[in-house]
Amino acid sequence: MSTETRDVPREIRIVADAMAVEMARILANSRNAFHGLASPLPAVAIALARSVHNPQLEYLNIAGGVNIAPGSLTVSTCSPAFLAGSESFFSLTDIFDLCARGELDTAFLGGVQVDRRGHINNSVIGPFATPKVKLPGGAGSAAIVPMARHTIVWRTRHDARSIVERCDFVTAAGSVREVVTPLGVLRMEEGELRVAGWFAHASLEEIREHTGFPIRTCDDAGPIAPPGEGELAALDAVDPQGVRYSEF
Amino acid sequence: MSTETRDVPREIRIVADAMAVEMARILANSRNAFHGLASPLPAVAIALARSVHNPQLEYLNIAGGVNIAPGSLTVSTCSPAFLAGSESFFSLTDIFDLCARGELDTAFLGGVQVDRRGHINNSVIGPFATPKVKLPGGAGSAAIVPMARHTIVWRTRHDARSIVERCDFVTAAGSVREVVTPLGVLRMEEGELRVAGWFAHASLEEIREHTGFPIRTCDDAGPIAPPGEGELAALDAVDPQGVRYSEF
Amino acid sequence: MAASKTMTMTEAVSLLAPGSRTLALGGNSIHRVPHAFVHRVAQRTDLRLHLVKTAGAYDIDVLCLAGIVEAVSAGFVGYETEFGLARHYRSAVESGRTEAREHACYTVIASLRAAAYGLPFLPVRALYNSDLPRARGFEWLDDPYGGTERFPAIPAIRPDLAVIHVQHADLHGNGVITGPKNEDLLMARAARHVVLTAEEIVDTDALPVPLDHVDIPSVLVDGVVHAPGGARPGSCAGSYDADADAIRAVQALSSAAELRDYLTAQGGPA
Amino acid sequence: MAASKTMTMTEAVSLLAPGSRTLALGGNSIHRVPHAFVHRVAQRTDLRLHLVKTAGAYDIDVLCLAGIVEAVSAGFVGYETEFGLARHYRSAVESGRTEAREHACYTVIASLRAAAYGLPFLPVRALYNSDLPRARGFEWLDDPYGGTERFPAIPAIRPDLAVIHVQHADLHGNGVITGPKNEDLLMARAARHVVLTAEEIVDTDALPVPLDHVDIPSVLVDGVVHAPGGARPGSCAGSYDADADAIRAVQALSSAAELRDYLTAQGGPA
Repeated sequence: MSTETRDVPREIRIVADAMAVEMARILANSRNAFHGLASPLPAVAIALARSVHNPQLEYLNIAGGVNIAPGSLTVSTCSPAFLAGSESFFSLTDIFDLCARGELDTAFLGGVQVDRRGHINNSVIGPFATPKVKLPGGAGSAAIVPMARHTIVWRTRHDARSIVERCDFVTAAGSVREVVTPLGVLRMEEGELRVAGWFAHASLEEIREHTGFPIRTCDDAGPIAPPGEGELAALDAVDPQGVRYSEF
Repeated sequence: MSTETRDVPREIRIVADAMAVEMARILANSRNAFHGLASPLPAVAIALARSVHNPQLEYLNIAGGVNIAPGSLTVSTCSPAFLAGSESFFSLTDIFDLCARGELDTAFLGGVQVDRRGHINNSVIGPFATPKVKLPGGAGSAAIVPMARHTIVWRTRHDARSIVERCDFVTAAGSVREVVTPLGVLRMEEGELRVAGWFAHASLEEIREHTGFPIRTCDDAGPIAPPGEGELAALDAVDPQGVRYSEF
Repeated sequence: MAASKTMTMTEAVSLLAPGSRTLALGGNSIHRVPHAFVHRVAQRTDLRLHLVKTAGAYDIDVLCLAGIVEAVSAGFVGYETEFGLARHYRSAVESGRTEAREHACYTVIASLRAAAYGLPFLPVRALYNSDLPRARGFEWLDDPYGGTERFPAIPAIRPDLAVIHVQHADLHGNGVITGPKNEDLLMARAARHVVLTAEEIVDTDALPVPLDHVDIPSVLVDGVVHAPGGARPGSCAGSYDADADAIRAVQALSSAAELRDYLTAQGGPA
Repeated sequence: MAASKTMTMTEAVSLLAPGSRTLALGGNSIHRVPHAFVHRVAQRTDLRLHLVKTAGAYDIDVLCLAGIVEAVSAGFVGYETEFGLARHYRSAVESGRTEAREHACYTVIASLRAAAYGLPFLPVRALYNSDLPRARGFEWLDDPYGGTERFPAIPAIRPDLAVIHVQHADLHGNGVITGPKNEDLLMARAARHVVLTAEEIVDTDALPVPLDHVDIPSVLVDGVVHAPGGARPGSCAGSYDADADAIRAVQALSSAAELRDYLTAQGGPA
C-alpha cells in the first residue's frame, strides 16, 4: 500500500478493491475495452485485467491512449496522463466511429439511474424540457451503449433511488450486461437485471433491500470470490496512487 | 528563357504563354484558387497571378500545399513537389469540404468536351454503361463545379469535336464562367458560352470556325492584350522549367 | 510570405459581435481549454451564447454564472470526480435561463461534421433505444437503398467562432496540439471563424511537427493570440497541471457580479 | 509491449482471399502508391477485384491488364500529362470486362466516410446538374428539417483491405506519411483490414513525428511489410522520384501473360 492510499478508510478500500477486481475479471474475454471521463474504477480495472486476467486486451481511452502504461493513472481520466506510454494515438472520434462500425467490444459507462430493463439515465430527473434536476448528461453513452457488444455499468452507490423499476428518462440502452455496485454484480438475463453475485462484504439480502424493484437472482448467482493475493498485489502495482478510491 | 524551354517550338510558346497569362489575369479578383492533378497551365497561371496580378490570392492544390513557393512546379501537379515551400498543409479532403461549405472561390478544371451551356464531359463518349470511349473521369469536377463560386475550364485544343452544342454526358456543370483555349476566351453570358476575346495569334473567325455550334460574341468582345514584358518575365520566373509547355 | 495573424485577446473576444452567437471551445473537461478567452468573454454582458462542446466543465460553468448562455449543446457538462458537479450550469438550466441541448458526444461530432461538410444534417449510427431523439426533436432517415436500419439525422451546428488553445502556433495560424486533440481539428473545420490562443508563438520551422502534420492549418485561422497560461486554471499538456484551488474558488462564487469582481481582481482587464 | 505485426509481402497478398474483394490502394496517381503490393497481386489469377481510389493510374492500369478487375470506383483513372491515358484500364472498360463505377473524387471520400462511420450511405453536397447520380443510380435525400436543398446519398464502400505505402512505420503498425497523405487516413478507417508497406521500419521513438501525430494508428493495422522501394516505379516523397522508363515499359505491354512474364523477370517471385 502506498503512502497516498494509507489514509483511505478500510471499508472504502475493501469495496473499491472488490469492484475493481470484479470488473477486471469480467474483461477476461474482451478483445478491447474503452472508458471515458470521470472513470477511475474502469481505468484501474482495465489496467488490472491487462496485468492479470487478459494481457491481450486492447485498452482504448478518451484521451486517445492505446494500451497506456499502467502506474500513471490520475483521478481525471481524460487528462493528458492518459497518453503516458501509449502505443499509438486513437482519438475519441476514432473510437466512436469504431463503435458505430460494430467493432467496440466492451465499454464502461456510468449511470445515475439504472432500471430493471438495463436502461440508464444520465440526463434529467423530472421532465426533459423543465428538469427538476439537470444531470451532467450521458457523454458517449447514447452512442456507445446501443452499438458496443457489451457495456458494463458501474456505480459507487447501490440504493433504491438509483437502481429503479423505470428510469425517469432513458439516456441509453442496448448492450448493458453487468451493473457493478458496491454490493455485487447485477446481470441482464431474459431482459431484466438480476443478481449475479454479491461481494464477500455484502449479501443477497442487502442487494434486495437496496434495489428499487423486486429483483430476481440468476441461476448461477452466488458469493463473489474475494480478490486473491495476486490480484491485490497487481492492483497496487497498476494503481499505486489509489485512483480507484477517489470515486468514494 | 531557361535551357529546358529553349527547344520548345515558338508557336507552342506563344500559345501557352498567352493562355497562362490570360488565366492569371482572370484571377485578379479571386480570393482563393485550386487546381487538381494534370493541371500544369493552371498551376503556372496561379503562380503568375500571385506574382503579378493578385498577390493576396490564396493558392490551394491537390497535394495539400498552401501558397507554395513558385519555381519548383513539376509536370505532375499532384507530386510531392507541390508542397515545396508550403505555408501549411490543407488536404484535398479539406478542400472538397471547404468547397461544399461554399468557400471555394475559383477552381480550374479540364473538360474533354465543353458544350454551349457550359457543361463539361470527362466521363464517356457514347452510352455511360457501354462507352465507345471511356474517358479518365471528372476527378473532382462533379463536386466542385456546382459548388465553387467560379470555375475556369481550360483546354489545349479548340475544335468542333470538343467544344460542342451538347455534351454526350454531363459530368459537371454549374459555375463554369470562362473556357480558355489556344484561340481565346469563351465566357458564359445569358446561359451560353460566347466569345469574350481572342488572342493576338488568333481571330474571332478562327474561333467561330473551330467551335461546334454557332457561337455569339459578348458585347465587350475584342482582341486580348498580348502578355506584357513584366508578365512574361514573371512567367519565366515562376515557371523556369517550362511546365506550362508540357500540355502541348 | 503571408501576413501575420497575431492579435490581442481583446481583438479575439471582439470577433463575437453582440447578440446570439454560437461558440465552440476546444479542449476537453478542464484540459487545454481556452480559459483565458473564456474569462474575457465572461466579462461581457452583450452576448447570448450557444456553447458547443462534447464535454465541458469550468468553461461552461463560468459562462453560465456570467449569465450569458442561452443554450449548451454538449454530451456532458460537469467536472469529474475531484470537483463534482457544474453547479452554475445546473442552476442556469434548472431555472430555465439556459437550455440544455443534450447530445451524445458522438452526435456533437456529427453536428460539427455536418457543418464542416456543408450539410444541414448528418445521419449517425447511434441513439437507438434512447429517449434523446424524441426529446431533442431529431428526425429519422430511411436507408434509400432498401436497408431496414434507420438513422437519426443530426442537425448541423456551425459555430460562429471556434477558439482553440494550442501549445504551439506560428504567426500564420498553423497550430500544433500536444497530447489529446479532442474535437478541435473538427471544430476548426466546422466554424466560420477560428482563433488560436497559444502558449508559444514560434517560427514555422520551430513547430514541434513538420508542416505536413500540423493540426490546425493556417488556411482556417483568423487570428493567433499569444496566451501563455491561457488554459489556466485547467491543465495544458506539457506545460502545467490544473490549479484545484482556483477552480474551487470559482465554483464557490454565486453571482455574475461576484464573478466579474473576481475576474477583475485576477488581473484581467474588464 | 504489443506483438510485432511485421509480415512478408506474400502474407500480405494472401490477406485477399480468392474471389470478389474490395481493395483500396493508398497514394495518388503515381505517387506513394503501394506498387510492390500491386505487382504481387497482379500475379494472381484467383481474384475479382473492386478497386477504390480517388485518382488512380499505374496501379489500376496494371491490375486491369492482369485481367482481375471486376470494377473500379474512382474519380479519375489516367496518368497525367507526361504518360497519357491508362490504356489497359480503358480497354478493360470498353470491352466490358471491367465496370467503371465513376465517381467524383469527393464522392469516393463520402463512400469511405460512410463505411468508416458504420453507415450504409452518406449525403454529400455535390453532383448537382451532373448526369452521374442518374447514371450511377444514386438516390436523393430530402432535408428532414424542411430545407429545400436535396442531397445525393452516396453508398458506402467498405474495402476488405486497404494497403498503404508509408515512409516510416514501427513494428506495431503506426505509420507516418511524409508529404501528401491523400485519402489514406480515411481508407485505413473505412477498411476491414489494413496493411502498411513501409520504406523503413523503425523504433517507435524514431518515427518522424511524436506518437500523438501518427497518421495511421496501430489499432487499425493488421500487418506491416518492410518494402523499400515499394512505391516504384512511382515516386515516394523524400525517397525517390518516378521511373518514367519503367512506367512506359508496362504501358507498352499488351496482355496479362506479357505482364506476368515482365513482373517475374523484374525479380518478383511468381
